[in-house]
Amino acid sequence: MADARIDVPATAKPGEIIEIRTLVRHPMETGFRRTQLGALVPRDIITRLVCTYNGIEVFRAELHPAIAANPFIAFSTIAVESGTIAFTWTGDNGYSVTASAAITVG
Amino acid sequence: MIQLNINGKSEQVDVEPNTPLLWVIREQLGLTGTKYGCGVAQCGSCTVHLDGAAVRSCAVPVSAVTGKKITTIEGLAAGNVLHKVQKAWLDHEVPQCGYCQAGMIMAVASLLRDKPKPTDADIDATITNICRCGTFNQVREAIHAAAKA
Amino acid sequence: MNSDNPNLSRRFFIIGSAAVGSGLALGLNIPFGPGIVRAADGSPEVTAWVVIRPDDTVVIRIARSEMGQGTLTGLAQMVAEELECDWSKVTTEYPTPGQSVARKRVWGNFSTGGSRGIRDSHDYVRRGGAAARTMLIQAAAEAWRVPAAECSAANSVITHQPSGRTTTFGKVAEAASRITPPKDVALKDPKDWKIIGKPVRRLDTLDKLTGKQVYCADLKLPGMLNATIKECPVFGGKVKSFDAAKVAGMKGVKKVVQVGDTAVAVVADTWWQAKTALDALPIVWDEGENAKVSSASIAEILKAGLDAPQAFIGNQNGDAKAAIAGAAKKVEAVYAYPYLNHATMEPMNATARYTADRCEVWCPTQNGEAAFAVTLAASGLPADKCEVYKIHLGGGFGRRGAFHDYVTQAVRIAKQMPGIPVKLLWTREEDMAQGRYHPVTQCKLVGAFDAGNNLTGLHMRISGQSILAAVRPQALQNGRDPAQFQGVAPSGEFEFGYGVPNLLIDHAMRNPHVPPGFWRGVNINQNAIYIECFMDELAQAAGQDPLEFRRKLMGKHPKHLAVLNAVAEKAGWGKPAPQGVFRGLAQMKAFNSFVAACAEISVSGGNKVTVHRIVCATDPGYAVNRAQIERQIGGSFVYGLSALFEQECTVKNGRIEQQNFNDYSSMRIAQMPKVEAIIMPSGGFWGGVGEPTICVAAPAVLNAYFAATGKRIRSFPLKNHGITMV
Amino acid sequence: MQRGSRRRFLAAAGGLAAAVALPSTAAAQATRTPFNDMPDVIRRLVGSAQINPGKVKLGLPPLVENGHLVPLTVSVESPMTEAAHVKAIHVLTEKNPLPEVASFHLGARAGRASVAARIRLADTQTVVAIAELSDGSFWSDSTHVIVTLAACLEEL
Repeated sequence: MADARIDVPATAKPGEIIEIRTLVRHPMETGFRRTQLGALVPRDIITRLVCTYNGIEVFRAELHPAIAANPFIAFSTIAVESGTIAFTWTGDNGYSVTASAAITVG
Repeated sequence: MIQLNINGKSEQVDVEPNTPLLWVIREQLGLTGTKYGCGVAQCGSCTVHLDGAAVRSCAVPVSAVTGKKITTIEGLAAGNVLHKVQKAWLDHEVPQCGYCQAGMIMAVASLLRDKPKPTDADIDATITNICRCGTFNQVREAIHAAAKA
Repeated sequence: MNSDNPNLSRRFFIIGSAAVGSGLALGLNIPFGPGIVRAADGSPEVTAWVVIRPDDTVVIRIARSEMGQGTLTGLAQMVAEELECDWSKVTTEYPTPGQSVARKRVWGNFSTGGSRGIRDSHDYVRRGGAAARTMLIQAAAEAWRVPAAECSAANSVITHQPSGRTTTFGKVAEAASRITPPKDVALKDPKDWKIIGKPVRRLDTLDKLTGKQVYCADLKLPGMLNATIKECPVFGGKVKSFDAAKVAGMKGVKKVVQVGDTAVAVVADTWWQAKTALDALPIVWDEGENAKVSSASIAEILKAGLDAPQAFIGNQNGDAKAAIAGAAKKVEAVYAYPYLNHATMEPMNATARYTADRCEVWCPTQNGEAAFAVTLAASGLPADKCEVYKIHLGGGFGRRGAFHDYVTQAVRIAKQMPGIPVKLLWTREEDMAQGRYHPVTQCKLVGAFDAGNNLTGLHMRISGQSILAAVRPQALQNGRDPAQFQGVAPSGEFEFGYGVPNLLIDHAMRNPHVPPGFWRGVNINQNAIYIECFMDELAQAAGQDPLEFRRKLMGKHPKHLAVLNAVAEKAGWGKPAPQGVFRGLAQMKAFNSFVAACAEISVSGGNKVTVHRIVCATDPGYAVNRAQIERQIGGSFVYGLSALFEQECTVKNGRIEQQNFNDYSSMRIAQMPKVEAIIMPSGGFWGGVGEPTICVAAPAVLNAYFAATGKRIRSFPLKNHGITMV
Repeated sequence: MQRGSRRRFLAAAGGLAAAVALPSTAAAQATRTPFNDMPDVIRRLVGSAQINPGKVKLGLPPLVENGHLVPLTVSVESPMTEAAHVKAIHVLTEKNPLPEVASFHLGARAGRASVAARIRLADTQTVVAIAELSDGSFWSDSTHVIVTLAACLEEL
C-alpha cells in the first residue's frame, strides 16, 4: 500500500457535490503506549490534512492522538471547475505526504 | 452406507468409514448431547457406550462400531425415568457449565454396570474425564449415592 | 421448578425443549422494539426484569451470562426475593443486546467477569423485582377498589388483609403491566430475606443431564454450514498464501475463505469435513519478527526487569530500600509464573448469518454487549440491523469476556456466504494456539529483619506482562497498570493484608508479543503465590510459626485475619496432623472478598504429592447461595491446582507449543482433595465468589510442600520439577 | 476506500524529506501530559458563545469492543451557502487521555456539512461534536459509547 490513497471522482457535473475519501498509512502513535520493555512510545501522529482545489483550500482537518491508525477522513466539496484536487498530510517528526487527483468538470 | 444401532434404533449413515463416531452421532444423527472437547480421547466429553462399555467416541472410526449397540446420553434414561446416575446428578446438583457432564455420566453409568458398589479407588482409576469447572467432589458424592440407589 | 422430580414428566420434555425453542424463535422471528411491554409469547412484562404468564409462571430476565458459576440462579433469587413470588414458578431468559440497545440499556451491564455478576447488579435487579411487586399489588388493589396499603404479596399470591380476598400474580399481571412503575422502592432488610441466602436448587441442571441442553457448539439452524479455522500460529503474523484448489474437490467442501489478514477457514456441509479439508489445506504464513521469540528469550527479558531501576509503584510506605540496606538479616527469593490457557471445555465457536441488511450471531459469551459490538464492527451494519443471541456457554473463565475474536471471525466468514448461516467451531488445537493467555511474570522479593527478628522492610518487584498495556494502553495510569497489583494493593478490592513498616511493591513492565487476557482470578493467581509463599519463607527465616508470623502483621486487617483464623482453627493448625500429613496456609483479599486456605498434603518418594484436604474460608459480605459458593470454591481449586501442577503454555518460534489436553493437562477426580468451605459473610459489603478463592489453593499447597520436604519450589508448573499430583 | 472503480490515484511522496513542515506547536503538543479537561477545551473553542443543542448529528456505534477503531460521522443541518454555512466541526471526548479528537474546517464550498473519520475511544464515555456556524453560533450533539472491554477492568 502506498502511503496515501485518495478517492476522488474523475468527472463531475458543475455544482455537483462530490464525496472525497482519504486514507493514509500511519501508526498514529498516541504517546500512551508502552514498548516491550515498558518504556513509553513517543507520540508520532499526523496532525493535519489540508485539501486544496486548484490551489484554494477547501477543507482542513486538525488531528489528535484519538484518530485511529491509518487515518481515514471523508468529506465533500462542490465540483466547480476542472483541475487538480491536492492533499497534504503533515505531522510529528517532519512528516509530510502529498497526493493529488485530476478532476474533469463538465 | 453404514448401518448403526443407536439408542435402540437402527440408522443408516452415508459417511467416510474413518469418520469418528462422535461426528456421526453429532452431525449425521443430530444427537448433540455427546460433546467435542479434544478429539484425541483425552477429555472424555464424547463418552458413549458400545455394548454398555464406555468409549471415547472421538477416537473411534464409525466403521468399527457396526453391529454394536451404541448408547448416547439421549438414550440413557429408560423412557420417562431418569437413569440412577442422572437422578443422583440431579440430587447432588453436579453440573456447573455442564459441557463435560454427559460424558462424565456415561463413564459413571458404565462403571456402575461393571462395579455396582465402586470404592473411591475404583472411581479414581476409572473416571478420568476432564471437568474444567471442577465438580469432582459432587461427582464422587453422586456416584456413591447412585450406587446406593 | 420440580427439578428434583426424577421422572421424565411431560414438563421435562416440553419445558426442556421450549426453553431453547423459544429462545431461537425470539431470535429468528420476533422483532423486539423499544417500548414493548410484552414478552415473545405475548405475556405482559411488568418491569423489564419480570414477565408473568397467565399460569403464574414468572420469567426473570438475566442480563449476565451463566457459564456454570450459578449467577443465573443467584440473580433470579435476588429478583424473586423482592417480587415475593413462588420460587417454584420461576424460570429465566436472557434479553438480547439488541433489545438492550433499543431500550437504552434497561438491563444495565451484560459483562460477566471479575466476579461482578451479582455484586455489581444486586441493587438494581432487586429494585426491578420490588417495583414489579408494587405494581402487581396496586393492580389487585385497583381491581378490588381497596387501598394498596391494605394488600400484601407472598408466594405469588396477593392478599387483601382486611377481607382475606386473594388473587395471583398471573391474574393481575396484565393490569400491572399498564401501571407506571414507581419512581422509588424500598428494599428488604437482609435479615428478612427468604430466598436470598438459601441454598435453593439451580434452575439449569436437568437439561445438562440428558443431553438436551443446547450449547452454542450444538446449535443447528436450517441450511447451516459448518466451518473451522486456522489463524497464523505466530501472534502478529499474517496469511501469505493458501492453495484452495487442493481441497476444493473434497467431499462436502463449500468454500475456502480468508478471514481478515491473519486466518483461513474452510466451510463445508459438516464440521468434520471442514476440519479434514483444513488439515489438508496448504497455507503459507508470513510469520514476521515474532517467529524468533521463545520462552527462554521472554524469560531473559523478564529477568532483567527484576533489577531494573525503573518500575511503576503499586504500594509503598516508609523506605523499603533503606530498611533492606540496613537490615540485620535479609531474605531474598525469585519466583516465576507461566502463560496459561483457559481451555474451556467447549472450544471457541460462533454462528453467524449475514445479509446486506441484517446480521445475526449466536454465540457463547460472557458479555453479550461485547459480542454485539464486534458484530456491528465486523458486519458494518448499524445496531438496529444486528442481533446477538447468547447461547449456553461450555465454560468461560475469562476467555469469552473481553475478547470476541471468534465472533468477528464467524461474521467475516458469513459475510462471504450471504444468507447462509455458518457455524464456526475451533478445534481444540486452535483453541490452544489462539488463546488470550494468563500473562507471564517473575517476582523478586526481599525481606529485611532487625536484630530482634522483626520484619522491618519488604520489597516485592514484579516483572512481566501487563494486560492493560496490551488491550487498553490509553487506560494506563501514566504507564502504571493498577491490575498488576491485585492482592497487594494499598486499598480497595485487592487490599494487601499485611502491615509492614517499610514496604515497596513495584512493577517493571515487560510486554512480550503473546496476547494476554483475563484468566479466572487474573493477577491474584501469581501474586498470591509470590507473597504468601514468601511470607512462609520470612516466617521460617525468623524462626516463627507461619500463622503467628502472619498474625503479627495483620493487626490492622481484621477481616483478612478472621478468615485466616477460621481456616487455621478448623484445620487444626498448631495441633498434630495425621502421620505424614503437612499443612500450609495462605490468605488474600480478592474481588472484594476475604479468602484463606489451609492445605493438608502428604508427599511420597519426595515428589508425589497427595492433597488430602483444603479448608477454605471466604467472607464475601453476603452469601446469596451457599450451595453454589461451595461449588465455586471447589471448582476454583481445580482450576488453580491444575495450573500449579500441570499447566504452562511455552513459546517456541513465536507460537504456543502445547496443542491439546495431552500436553496441557487438567486435574482428574483422583487428584481432587476434600474441600471444606467456611462461608462467613460479615455483611455490609458485596464481594465476589467465582474467582477469589482460586488464589489461595496454590500457595497453601506450596507451603505445605515445604513443610513436608524442606524444599521451596519457585517456578511453575510443578511438573517441571518432577513433582506430580497423585 | 471500497469504491474500487472510482479509486484511480495512488500517491506516495517522500514523507520525511519535508522536515521543514514541523510546526513548533506540534513539538509542544507531543509532550502533553494525559489530562482530560474537556470543559476547558470547549470553552477555549467557543469563547463566550452559547452552545445550542441541535442541528448536529453525531453518528457512532452504541457499543464497541476495544475502542481502537471506531467509525464516526458528523453531519450538520446547513444550507452551506456563502451567507450561511458551517465553518468548523470539532469532536471531543470526555474520558480519553486528551479531550481533542479532531477539528474539521470547511466552508460553503463543501456543499454539504458532513464528515467521516475513524477514531479511538479509551473508555465508555460521551463523545461531543460541536459545529461552528458562519453566523457565529455553535450547535452540538453528543452520544454515549460503551467500550465493552472497559467493563472487564473496572476497579482492577
